Amino acid sequence: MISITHVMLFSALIFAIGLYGALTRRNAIGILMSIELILNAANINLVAMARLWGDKSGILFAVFVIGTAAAATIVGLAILIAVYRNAKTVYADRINLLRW
Amino acid sequence: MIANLVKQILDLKIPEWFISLSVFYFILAATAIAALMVVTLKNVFHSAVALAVTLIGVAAVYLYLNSEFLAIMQILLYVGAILTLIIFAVMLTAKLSDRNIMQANEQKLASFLLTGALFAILAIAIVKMKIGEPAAGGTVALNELGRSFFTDYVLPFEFISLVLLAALIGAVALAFREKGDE
Amino acid sequence: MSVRELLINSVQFAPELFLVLAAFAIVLFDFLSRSKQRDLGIVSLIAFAVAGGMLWFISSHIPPQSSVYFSGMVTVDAFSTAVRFVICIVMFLAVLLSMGDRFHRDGDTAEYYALLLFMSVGLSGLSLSKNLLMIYLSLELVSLSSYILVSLTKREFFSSEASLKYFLFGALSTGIMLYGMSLVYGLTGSIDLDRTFAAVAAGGLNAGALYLAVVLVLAGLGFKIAMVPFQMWAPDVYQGAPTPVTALISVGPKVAAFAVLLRFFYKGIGDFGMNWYDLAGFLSVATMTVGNVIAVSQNNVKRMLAYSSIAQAGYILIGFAVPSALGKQSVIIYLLAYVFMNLGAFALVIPLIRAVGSEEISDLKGVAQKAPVAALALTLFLLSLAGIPPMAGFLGKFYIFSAAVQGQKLYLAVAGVLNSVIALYYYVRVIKYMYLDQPEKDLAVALHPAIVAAVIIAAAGTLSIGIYPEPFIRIVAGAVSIF
Amino acid sequence: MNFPILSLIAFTPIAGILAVLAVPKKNEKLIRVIATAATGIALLLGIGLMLAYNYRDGAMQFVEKYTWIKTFNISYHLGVDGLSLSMVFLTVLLCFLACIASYRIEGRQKEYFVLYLLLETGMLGTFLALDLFLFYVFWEVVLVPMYFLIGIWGGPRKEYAAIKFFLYTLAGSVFMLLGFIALYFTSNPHTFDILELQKGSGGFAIGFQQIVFMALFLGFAIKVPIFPFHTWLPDAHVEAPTPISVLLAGVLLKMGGYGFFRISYPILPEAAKWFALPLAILGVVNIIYGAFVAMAQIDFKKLVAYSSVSHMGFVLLGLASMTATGMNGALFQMFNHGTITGGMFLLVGVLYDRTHTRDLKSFGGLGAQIPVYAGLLTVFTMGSLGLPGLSGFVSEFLSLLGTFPVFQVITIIAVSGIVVTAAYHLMLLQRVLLGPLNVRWKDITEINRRELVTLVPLMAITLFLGLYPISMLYLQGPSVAMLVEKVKGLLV
Amino acid sequence: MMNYPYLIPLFPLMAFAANILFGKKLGKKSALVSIAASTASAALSISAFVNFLRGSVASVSFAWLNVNGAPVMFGILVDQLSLMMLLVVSVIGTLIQVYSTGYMSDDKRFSRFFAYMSLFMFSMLSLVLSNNFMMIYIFWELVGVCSYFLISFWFEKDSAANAGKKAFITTRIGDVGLFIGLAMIFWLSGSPYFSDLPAIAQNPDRVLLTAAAILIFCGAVGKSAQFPLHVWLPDAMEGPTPVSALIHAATMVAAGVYLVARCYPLFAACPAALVVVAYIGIVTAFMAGTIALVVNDIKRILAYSTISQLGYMIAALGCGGYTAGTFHLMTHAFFKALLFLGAGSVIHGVHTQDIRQMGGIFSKMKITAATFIIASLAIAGVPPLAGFWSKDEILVSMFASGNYVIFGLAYLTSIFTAFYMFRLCFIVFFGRPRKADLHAHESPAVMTVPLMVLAFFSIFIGLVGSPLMHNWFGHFVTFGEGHHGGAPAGLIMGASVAAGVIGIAIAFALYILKWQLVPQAVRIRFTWLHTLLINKYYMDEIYLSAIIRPIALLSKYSFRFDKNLIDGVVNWTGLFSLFLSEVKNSFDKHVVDGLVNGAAKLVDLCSGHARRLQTGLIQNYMLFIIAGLVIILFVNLIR
Repeated sequence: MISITHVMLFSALIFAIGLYGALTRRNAIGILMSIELILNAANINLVAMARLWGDKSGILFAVFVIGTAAAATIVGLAILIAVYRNAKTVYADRINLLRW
Repeated sequence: MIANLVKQILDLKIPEWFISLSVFYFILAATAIAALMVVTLKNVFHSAVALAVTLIGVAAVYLYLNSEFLAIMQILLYVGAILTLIIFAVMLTAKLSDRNIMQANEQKLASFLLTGALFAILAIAIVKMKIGEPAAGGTVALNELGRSFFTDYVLPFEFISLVLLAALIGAVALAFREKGDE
Repeated sequence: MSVRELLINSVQFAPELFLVLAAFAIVLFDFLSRSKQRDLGIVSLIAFAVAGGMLWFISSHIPPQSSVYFSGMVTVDAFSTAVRFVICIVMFLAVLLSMGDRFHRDGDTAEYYALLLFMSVGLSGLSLSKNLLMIYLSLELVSLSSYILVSLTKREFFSSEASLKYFLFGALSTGIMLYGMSLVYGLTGSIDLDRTFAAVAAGGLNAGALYLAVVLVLAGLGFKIAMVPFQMWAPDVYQGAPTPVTALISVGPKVAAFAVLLRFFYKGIGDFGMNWYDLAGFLSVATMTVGNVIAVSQNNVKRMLAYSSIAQAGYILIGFAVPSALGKQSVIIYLLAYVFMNLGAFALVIPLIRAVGSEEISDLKGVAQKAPVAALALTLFLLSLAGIPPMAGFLGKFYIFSAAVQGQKLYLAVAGVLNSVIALYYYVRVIKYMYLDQPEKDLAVALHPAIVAAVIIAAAGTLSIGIYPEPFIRIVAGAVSIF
Repeated sequence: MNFPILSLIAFTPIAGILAVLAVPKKNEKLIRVIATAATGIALLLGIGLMLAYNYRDGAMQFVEKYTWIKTFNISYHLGVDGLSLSMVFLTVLLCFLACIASYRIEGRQKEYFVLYLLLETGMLGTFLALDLFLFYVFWEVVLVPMYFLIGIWGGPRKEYAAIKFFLYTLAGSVFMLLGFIALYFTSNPHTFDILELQKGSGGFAIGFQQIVFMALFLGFAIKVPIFPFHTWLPDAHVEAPTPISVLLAGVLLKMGGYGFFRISYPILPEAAKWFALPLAILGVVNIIYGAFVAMAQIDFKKLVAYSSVSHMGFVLLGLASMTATGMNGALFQMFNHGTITGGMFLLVGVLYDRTHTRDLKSFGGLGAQIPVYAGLLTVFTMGSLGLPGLSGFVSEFLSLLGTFPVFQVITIIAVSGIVVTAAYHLMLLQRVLLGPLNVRWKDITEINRRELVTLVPLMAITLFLGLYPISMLYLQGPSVAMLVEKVKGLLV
Repeated sequence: MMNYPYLIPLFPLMAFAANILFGKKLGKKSALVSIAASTASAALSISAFVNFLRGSVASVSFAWLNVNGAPVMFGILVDQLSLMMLLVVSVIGTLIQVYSTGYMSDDKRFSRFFAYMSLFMFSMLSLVLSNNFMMIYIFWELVGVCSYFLISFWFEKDSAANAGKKAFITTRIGDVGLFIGLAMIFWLSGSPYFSDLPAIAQNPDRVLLTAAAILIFCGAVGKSAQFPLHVWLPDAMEGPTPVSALIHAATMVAAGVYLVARCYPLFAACPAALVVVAYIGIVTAFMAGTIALVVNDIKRILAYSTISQLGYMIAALGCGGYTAGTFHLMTHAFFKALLFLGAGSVIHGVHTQDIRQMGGIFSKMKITAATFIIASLAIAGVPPLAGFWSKDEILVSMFASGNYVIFGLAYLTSIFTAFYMFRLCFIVFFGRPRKADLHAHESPAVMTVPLMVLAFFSIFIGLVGSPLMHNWFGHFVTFGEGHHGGAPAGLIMGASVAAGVIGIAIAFALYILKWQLVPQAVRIRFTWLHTLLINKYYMDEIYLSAIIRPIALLSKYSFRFDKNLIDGVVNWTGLFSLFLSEVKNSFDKHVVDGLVNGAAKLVDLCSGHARRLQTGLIQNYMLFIIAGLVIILFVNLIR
C-alpha cells in the first residue's frame, strides 16, 4: 500500500519545482512548461485525495483540469506567437516595455 | 561459494508489495528528476522531452492511485495534445543562437530560496495533516465516471466546452490575423 | 435528470443561455457574412440588455424551485442574482465603450464580441458557483477570454506584451489556486462548498493546513481583484490593453471575484478557529497603500487608473476584514459604486486620449476648455473615486469606514482615510491639468454616441447611488443577507 | 410642516446654477445678472428668516425633516437656532456682496458663477444641516468648487494653493467622518441626528468622547484653522481671487468654529471640558503667533490672511472658556471676523485692481490721493485691530472676559496680543496710506460705486454691532445659554 | 433749566458725522459745525453743573451688552468729578477749535481736521460721563485713536505717521493692563459700575484687589504718559499745535489722572497700589522736568512739562491728595492749553519750533507773548495765579502724607518747572532775534481771543480752590480726606512761592543777564549729565533695542518658522529627500515636482521608489507574489 502522504509530498515537490521553473526560465515556453508542472502537482493531489476519500469528484476535477490546461496552452501559445511576431523574441525578460 | 550465494540471492522471495513500492518510489524519483530537468535544462527542446517524461511519470502515479481513467487521459491529452503543441511552439520560435545563451534569469537564488521555503511550509503542513490510510475499495468505476459527465457534472462539462470554444475562437483570431493584415 | 427537470433548472439560467446563444450567433453571423462591425456591437448590446431584462423578470416573477441546481454545482439566491445583474450592467457598458473606441475597426469584431459574451457567462458562473470545480472552470473561462481580449489589437506591441504578462501571471496564479483547492479537497473531502463548510464546522481539521490551503486559493482570486501581492500584473496589463478592455477587466472580474470571495469565505470555510479577518485587514492596508502611493507618481492615465483600481480593491477588502453584515454590505455597495465610476472614468479616457494622441496625464492640459462636458463628466467620476460626496464613491467609503468603525478595526479606518487623502492628490492631478492649465494645442474631442450613452448611464448610476441610495442599499442588504 | 424656507435658501443658488447653465457662454452680462439675482434672492430670504425668527427661543426653528437613507437613520434635517442663524445670514450677505465683487473676474465667467453658486449652497447647507451625514455632505461639497475657484482664477501659485487647500481640508474632514461614524454606532438607538445625539450626550464614556473629539477636532481645526494646521490658509487666501478670499475668510473658516459649537461641544461635553485647556492654549498661540507672523508680512493680502489666524484665536479662547460670556464672544467673533476681514479682502482687491501689486513696500501716501478708500480702509483696519465702537472689539472683549475667570494667565497673554495686533495694523495703514506719496500711483483712481456697494453694508454692520452689540446677543444668547447649560460650564 | 447731560457728547458726534460725510461740501463751514457742537456741549455742561448744584441729577441707561448673563447698562455718571472734567473739556475744547480755524486755515484737509476734533470731543466727553469700566474702556480707546489720527494728521511726513503709530501702540501697552484690571474687577465682583467700587473695595482678597488697582493704573500710565510709557508724548508734538493743546496737554492726557481719581475708592483701599502710583508719578515728574531743562524745541519743552505736571498730579493722588490732584488737573488744563496755543501762535508767526532761532519777538506778538508769560507764571506757581493754588495744594498733601522723599523731589521739580518755563520765555520773547529773517507777526483775532480767554482762566480759576473762596473746590471735589491738619500749610505755601521765584531768578540770571552761574570746569565735568538729558535718559534707545527690535526679529523668525518648519511638517522629511536626491539624481524630478508639503513629499518619494518595483519583468512579479505568499504563510506560522 502506498503512502498518500508521500504522494502529497511528491506533489508538493513537483509544485515547488514548477514554481522554481516559472520564476527562473527565461523562455516563455519554458515558463509555460513549468506551469504545467504546477497543474500536474495539483492534479496528483486531487487524485490522491480522491483515493483517500474514495470519492470521484477529485478524479473528475483532475479531468477538467487537464481539459482547461489544454485550452490554456492553446491560448498561451497563440499569445506567445503573437508576441514573437511583434518582438521577435520569446524571452520573458526582453519583454518589459510596460513598466513603472 | 559465490555461485551459491548468487543462487541464494536469486532464489530470495521478494514480496510483491516490495517490488511495487520500489517501483513506485523509483517512479517518483525519476519523475521528480525529470521535472527538475524541465526547469533547468539549457535546451528548451530537451526540456520539452523531460516534460514528456514527467507527464508519463505522473500518469504512472495515477495508476498507483487506482485512476486508470485519468492515466489514460493524461497520456492522451497531455502528452498527446498539449506537449505536441508545446514542441511545435518550441520549434517555431527556436533560434540556433538560443543554445548558447543563458536559459535562467538572475533571480535563481532568490527563487530557489523562496520556493524552498514554500516547499518546506507545504511539507510541514502535509505531514501535520496526518493523513491516514485511504478508504478501502476507494476506486471509482470507469463507467460511473463516464456517467457523471452527463449527470452530476453536466454543468462543468458544458462549461469546459465553453472554455475550449473560447480558447479556440481566440487562438484562431490571434493566429489568423496575419493573412488579412499583411 | 429528466428533461422536464432540466428545463425547469434551465429557466433560472436563461440569461446565460441566451448569452451563449448570442455568442454563437455572432460567430456564425460573422462567418457567413462580412458586414459592418457596428451591427455586432449592437447585437451584443441587445443581448446584454435582453439578458438583464430576463434576469430581472425571472428574479421577480419565477422564484427558484430550489436553492441549488445541477447537483449542487450552482445556487440561485438573492446574492447571485444581484451580482449577475451588476455583471450585465458592466458588460453592457463595456460593449458601449468598445463601440466608442475605434480599435476594432480592422476586423475581428465577431471574435471580440463573442469573447465578451463568453466572458460574461464566466462571470455569471463565478457568482453562481457553489463548487470549487465550477469556480475554477468559470475563472478559467473569464481568464482565457480576457487574455485574448487584451491581445486582440494585433500589431500593437504593448497589447501583446500585456497579454503575455497577463497570461503567464494568470496561469501561475490559477495553478497556485488549484493546488490550494486540492488541499481544501484533501482536508474536507469535498469540493462542494456546503460540505466543506460542514467539515470545517465539525472541527478536527489541521488549522495550519487549512490556512495554507485558504491562502493558496486566495492567490487565484487575489489575482483577479489585483490584491497585494497579486497586483503586479495590473498596471502593465491595464496600460497595454485596449482601453475598453482595460475598463472591462478592471471591473468585471473584480466584481465576480469578490462575489466568489464572499461565498468562499462565508459559505465555504467559515471562521471556525481560523481568523482570516486579520489577514484580510492586513492585505487591505497593503493593497490600498501600494496602489495609492505608487499612483501618485504615474504619468500615464491608464496606468494611474490601474493603481487606482488596486487601491479601490484595498478599500473593498476593509469590508472583508470585518465580520459583520455591514462589512459584507459595504463590499457590494462599494463594488456597485466602483462599477459606475470606474467605467465612467474609462468611458471618458477613451475619447480624450484619442483626441490628444497620448496617454500622458500632462497632455490633457486645458481639455476642459475644449471639451467642457467630457471634462466635467470625468471630473465627476474622478471625484467619486476619491470619495467626495454626493457621488457614489462617497457612499462606498462611508459604508467601508462604517464597517471598520463598527467592527472596532480602527487601524483599518485610519489607514483608509489616510489613503483617501493620498488618492485625492492624484485624482485631482488629472482635474488640475484639465481645468487649471491652458490648452497648448487645438484639439477636437469627438464623443461617439456609444460613449455618450455609457457616460450618461455611469453618471446616472454614480449620482443616484450617491444622492438617493436607499433602494440600492435595500437590494444589497437583501443580497448579502444569505451569508 | 410649514413653509420650507431653509431649503429654499439653501437651494436658491442651485436654481441659479441651472439658469446660468442655460445661458450661452458669450452672454457674460446675463450670467452676472442671474448670479447676482440668485445670491440676492438668497439674501432676501435670509433677511426674511431673520425677521421671522423668534428671538426668545433658543431652540431649533423652521425645522425640516425628511427621511433620506432609512438604513442608517439618516434624514434630510435642517433647522436654525441662534448659533446658526448669524452664520447663515453672514453667508448670504457675503455671497451677495462677493458676487458683485466678482464682476471683474477675468475669463470663463460661466464656469465661475456656476462654481460660485455651488459653493454658496454648500456653505449654507453646512450651517443648516442637523444631521451629521448631511452636514458632512455639504461640508465636502464646499471643497470642490473652492478648489476650482482658487485653482482657475487664482494668482501665480494658484495650483499649489488650491491643491494644498483641498488636501489639507480633506485630510481633516475624513477623520471627522470617522468621528461621526463612531458617534453613530455608539449612540443608542443608532443615529446621525445632531439633536438626538445631543439628548443622549451624557451616555458616552469619557474615553470614547476624547477619541471622537480628537477626530472631529482634526476636521474643524484645519478649517478654523488652528495652529499648527493653518499653513494652507495664507497660500489659499493669497492666491484666491478677491471674492473668493472674502468667502474663504468670511465663511469657510466659520465652518470649523461652527462645528465646535454645533457638534463637538453639545455632543461631547466632557471631552470638551477635558480639552478646554489645550484648546485655550492653542487659541492664545493662534492669537499671538498669528499676529507676529502677520507683522512680518510685506504682502497686503498675506497680512490680512495671517490676521485671520490671529482673530480666530479669540473664537477658540471663548470656546475653551465654556462660559456663556466666552462662548457668546466666540460666536460673535466669528460673525465679526466675517464682516471685517471680508471687507479687508475686498479692500485689498480694490487696491490690487488698480495697482496690480500687493507689495506693501510699494505703496505709501495714498491717503491723500484716494480719501474715500483711505477712510474705508481705516475703518476696517480699526475694526480688525479691535477698536471699541466697531464690532470686532465687542466680540474679542467678550471672549476674553469670559475666559479670564477660567484661564487667567492665558487670557493675560492673549490680551497682550492686542499690542502686536495694533502694531501690525498701524504698520499696514502707514505703509499704504501715510507717508510721502509714491509717484507711481499719482494717477490712481478713487474707489468706484460698485466697490462701494460691496463695502458699505459691511461697514454699516460693523458699526451697528459695535455700537449696539446686544442686538447680536438677543439673537444668539438664548441658544448659547442652552449650549452652556448642556456643557455645564466650569464657571457660569 | 434744561438738564440733558447725555446729550453733551452727542452734539460733537453729529458734528463729526456731518463733517466726515459732507466735509467737501461744507468746506470752511465745517469749523462752524464743530464749534457750534462743542459750544452746545459746553452750554449743556454748564446747565448740568447748575442743575447738579441744585440737586437734580439726570440719568439715562440702556442695555448694551450681556456679560455673565447680566446686562451691562450703559449710562452716565454725573458727579462732581465728571462735572469738573466736562466743563474743562467742553470749554477748552471750544476755545481751541475757535483757535484752530485760524491756525489750520490753509490746510487742505481742513474739514477732516474738524471732524477728528469733534470725534475727539465726543469720545472725551463720553469718557468723562461713563458710569462703568467697560464704557470708559471703550471711550478710552476711542480717544486714543482720535489722538492717533490727529498726531498723524500731516501724514505725508514720515515723522508724523511714525509718531501717531508710536502713540497708539505705546498707550495700548498700558491699555492691556487696564483691560486685565477691569477683567479682574468683573471677575471679583461681577459688576462693572463705578458706583459699586466702594463695595468692590471691601473684597477680602487684598492681593488681587491691589493687582487690579495697579493694572488699572497701567492704563493711566499709558494715557497720561507716565514713566516708563511717557515716550510717545514728546513725539506726539508732530501733530498740529491745537491738537497738542487740546489732547496732549489739557484733556486726553489728563484722562489717566481722571481714571485714577474715578477709581479712587479702589486705590484708597490698597495702600500698596497708592505707593506705586505715588512713586511712578514723582519719578515721571522729576525725570520729565529735568529733560525739559535742556530741550530746545518749543513744543517739546511744553510736552515734557506736561509729562512732568501729569506726574505731579499722579503723585498727588498717590499721596492721598485727591482734591489736590484733581484741582491741579483743572488748573493745569487751562494754563497748559494756553501755553500750547501761545506756542502755536509763535510758530504760526515765525515758522520754526527751535527756540534757538527765536528771540525778541515780544514786541511783534504782544498778545501772544503776554498771555504766554501769564501762563508761565501760572505754571511756575506764582501767586495768585491758578497754578500756585493747585501746586501748593499738592505739596501740602505730599507733606501731609509723610513721604518726604516725594515731597523733596516734587519741590525740586517745581524749581525746575519755573526755570525751564522762563528759560523758554526769556529766549523766545526777549533779547535779540537770533535769526535774521525772522518775520514774526501777530496772529489773527480768532487765535488771540481764545488766548486771552484762557489767560483769564489761568489767572482766576485757581481761586475756586483758594482760601479766598473758602476752598470751595476742595469741598466740591473731595474724597473726604478733609483738610491736612498735620502740614504746616503756611510754611509750604511760602516755600512754594520761593521755588517759583528761585527758578525764575536763575533763568533771568542766565538768559537775560547772561551770568555764568556755573564755572566752565564744572560744566565740562557734567557734560555727561547734559548728554543724558538731551538724550532723554536714552529711553527711546532702550526701547528700541530691548523691545522693538526683538519683537521685529521675533516676528520675522515666526514667519520663517511658519514658512519653513510648520509648512514642511517635519524638517527631516525635507532633509531626507534632499539626501536621497543627491544619491539618485534621477529622483530629482519626482522629489521636486509639484509637491504639496513634507508629507506629500514623503508620499511622492515612496511612490517614486515603489513604482520601481514594477520592473516590467514578469518573473519579478511572480517572485513578488511568491515572496508575498511566503511572508503571509510565515507570519501565520510564527503566530
